[in-house]
Amino acid sequence: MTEFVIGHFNIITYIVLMMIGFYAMTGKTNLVKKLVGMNIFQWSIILFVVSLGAKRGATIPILLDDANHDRNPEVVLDAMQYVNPLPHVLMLTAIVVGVATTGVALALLLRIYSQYGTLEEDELLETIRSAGNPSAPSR
Amino acid sequence: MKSLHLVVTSVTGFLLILGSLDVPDTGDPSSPPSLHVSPRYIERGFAETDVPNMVTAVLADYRSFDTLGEVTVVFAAAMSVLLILRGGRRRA
Amino acid sequence: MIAEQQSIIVKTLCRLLVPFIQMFGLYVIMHGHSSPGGGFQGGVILASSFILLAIGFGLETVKQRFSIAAVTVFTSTGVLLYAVTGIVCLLLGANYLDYGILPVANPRSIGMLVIEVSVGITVMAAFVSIFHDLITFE
Amino acid sequence: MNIHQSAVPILIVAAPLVASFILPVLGWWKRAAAFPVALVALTFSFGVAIVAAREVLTNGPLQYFLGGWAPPWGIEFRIDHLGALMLLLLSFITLLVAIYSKRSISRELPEREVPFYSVYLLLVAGLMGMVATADMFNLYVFLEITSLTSYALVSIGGGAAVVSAFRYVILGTVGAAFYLLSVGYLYSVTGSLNMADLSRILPALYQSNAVLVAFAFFVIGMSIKMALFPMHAWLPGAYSNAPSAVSAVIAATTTKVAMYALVRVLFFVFEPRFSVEVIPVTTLLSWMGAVAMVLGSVMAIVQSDLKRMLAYSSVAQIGYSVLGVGLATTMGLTGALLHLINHAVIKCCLFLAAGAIFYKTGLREIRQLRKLSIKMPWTSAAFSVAAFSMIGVPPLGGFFSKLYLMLGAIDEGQWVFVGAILFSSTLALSYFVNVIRYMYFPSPNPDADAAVPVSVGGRPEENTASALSMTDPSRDEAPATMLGPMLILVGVTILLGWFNGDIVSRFLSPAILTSFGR
Repeated sequence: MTEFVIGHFNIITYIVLMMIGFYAMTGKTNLVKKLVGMNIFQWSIILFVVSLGAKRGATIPILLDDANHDRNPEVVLDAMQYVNPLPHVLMLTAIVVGVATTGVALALLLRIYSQYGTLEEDELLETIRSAGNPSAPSR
Repeated sequence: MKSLHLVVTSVTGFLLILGSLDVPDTGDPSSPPSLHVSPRYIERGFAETDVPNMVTAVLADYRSFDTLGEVTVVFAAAMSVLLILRGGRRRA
Repeated sequence: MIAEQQSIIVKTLCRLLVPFIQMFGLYVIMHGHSSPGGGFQGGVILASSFILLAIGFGLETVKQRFSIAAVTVFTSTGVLLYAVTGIVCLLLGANYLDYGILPVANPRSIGMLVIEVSVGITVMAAFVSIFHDLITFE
Repeated sequence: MNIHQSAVPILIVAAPLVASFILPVLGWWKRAAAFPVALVALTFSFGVAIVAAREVLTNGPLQYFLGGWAPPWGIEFRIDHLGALMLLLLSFITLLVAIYSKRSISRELPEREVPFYSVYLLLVAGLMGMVATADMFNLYVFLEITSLTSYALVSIGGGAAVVSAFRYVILGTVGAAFYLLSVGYLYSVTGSLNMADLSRILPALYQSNAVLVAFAFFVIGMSIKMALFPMHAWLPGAYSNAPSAVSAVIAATTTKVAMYALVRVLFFVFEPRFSVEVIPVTTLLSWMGAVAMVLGSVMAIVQSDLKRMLAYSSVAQIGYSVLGVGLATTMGLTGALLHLINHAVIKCCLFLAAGAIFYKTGLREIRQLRKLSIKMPWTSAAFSVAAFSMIGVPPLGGFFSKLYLMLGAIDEGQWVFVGAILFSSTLALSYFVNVIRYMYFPSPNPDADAAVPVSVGGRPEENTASALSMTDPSRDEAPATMLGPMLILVGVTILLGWFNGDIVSRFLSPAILTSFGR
């Protein structure tokens, strides 16, 4: 148990964060709070995947200037010396995707607010129902 | 309603903890991600791409199509926001 | 949404900061090969300089320097440059985005530089565009 | 089966991408250029998809290494028989909807054609990429391109569309994030992202908790994306509030591509025995499919809004396909995939018809469609044929896919599922016949129908004018650019019925056998 917690502290952290985000996303009625929850949720997953790249005793994946290869392209490096660059690349993309989704969601929130004057989900549904729109989203 | 969300959240968290039992320890140099695909990026990255920053080498060369997708997402977001907002009422 | 006239302190600080932020953004883009950084990071830093300018001096000042039509065109030229680089590789007989075929010295390094710059242009323009659209909507 | 290298896959994806990037520059110079450029790009994509299908049929699956890096280090595109068929379907439907959208978009979204077509092309590129790619993370990137653009396209429908779009954003992000989570877990125990590479490594790890959780989250994430019954909350609002052209394209493509991704990972990345024996997810899926079939149809019956009825019908049709996937037999999977294709074509046609009706009359309520067959005979006919195909009337495409599904269920001895398919089809008969009855044979007592208030949406002055004109129906058919795509799709559904044997033997069987044959 203790070994699991020590070895997987990153995973425990991300699961706690993810649960906070997931609860905010599904349980909160304010749309901005849902959006905040969505961001926490995405970022927790990004934390998880980035932490998969870690290697004990390794440095950042940029070639050291003072390494003995002297920048000779023929020398094969030791893979244990640098951390895994792949999760960093993947999560850079995921971060961009998260930012882009947030931008689009904010634009939608602006439109919703200018149209209905509220961002509370129950009030919104009430307004849409009372407007007699047959295609109001159901709960 | 609130309790349902709490239950769903807890079940998700429990499932994830369960799944994490088999995930290798943080920083374990013998974990599959450290041994399978990534060593080539580190060992041969500079020889193959001439770029000392391996993250850049993977980002812009080995997996550059992902990066094209990433920039496309940014472009899509800009166009989407333009589509959503700019047709409406606008100040000056 | 943004006050057209901020206090002198904010304006002076913006005036001082913006050139350095832009310089740093360019550095992050160009130096992505050998230090942490790259197109996306640098592009965001550049975009933040324009947003800071808009906060300090009002949106109109920024629009005079960087018109919104130009922002849209920049958004697509950057990503178009990326896609066209891939097509050039395809036309030269290699696979899509296989820079090794480019007829320059150190083709892979140069190809990646082109990519980073195009990512930087698009990200900068896209975030300025999103910011502008969000801020001017009412 | 030998795989060979070909540059065809990248061209299908790159054409709409590049066109989409060019559009803002061109549109800045001349706005009217947006539509022709989009059309050229989509036609090109369709042409290349035909070439790809021919190459796959003659030489076997195609493979392409992006950037020239061999997998698993680089990203790989792979098009097998099933992928070729999906690309053909997607490029064909998106091309037809683009032609259709010219008139409806210039009315519904004046001055916004440039961003609309740019986003539309990105959606197409995202869908094509999701089908073509053989890399788990690249699939995520394309999934997000598809999602982002669909959110934007749904939100421009006016009325409550923005609220539906926001709901779609939240649920869609949960789906995509669960997918990313599952990719992360798979990566943590395999170290690889390439599908073929994963399918080599995974069999040794089938008992690993991480793989089980990754699999569970993948299935949940994709179920949200394809709106499987308990996770369908985003679908009805999104489909019914979106602009008509957008409803047609989203209903016909996004859920289908998510289903394709599910099938691919379920049976080609994992072996069928994993999802059948190690965790009984296929049993669960088939039961959920059966529930979706019945409840979706029941919900469709009680709707008074035509597009909303079609949306709930989609929930039911997705249930059919998931039921077939859950049977996990050759026959069941054949039925599921054939139904997926039929449903895409038919639902596209139905939404196009609903959009044409709205375009000409401003009507959305089913009860207001009285005597539509006199006013718009071709649209009514197209709607009716497509509806009959969806119900499963014999010579049409929908009949054969349901037949395969029933045979698959009978083979397994699952009589409950046979009953569910028959029951759901009967319900489909009742809700479609209800619409067709109003179109062709309105009840003699018009007061009962006229009591319904004129629907909200569209321009008010048009609504009142058209409501008046409906009492005195004269022929007023939709323009040719809208009618043409509808009639072509009707033709395709008849052809799908006629050539169903060829499609199964030439496209579906080779793909399914690579997984179930071994």
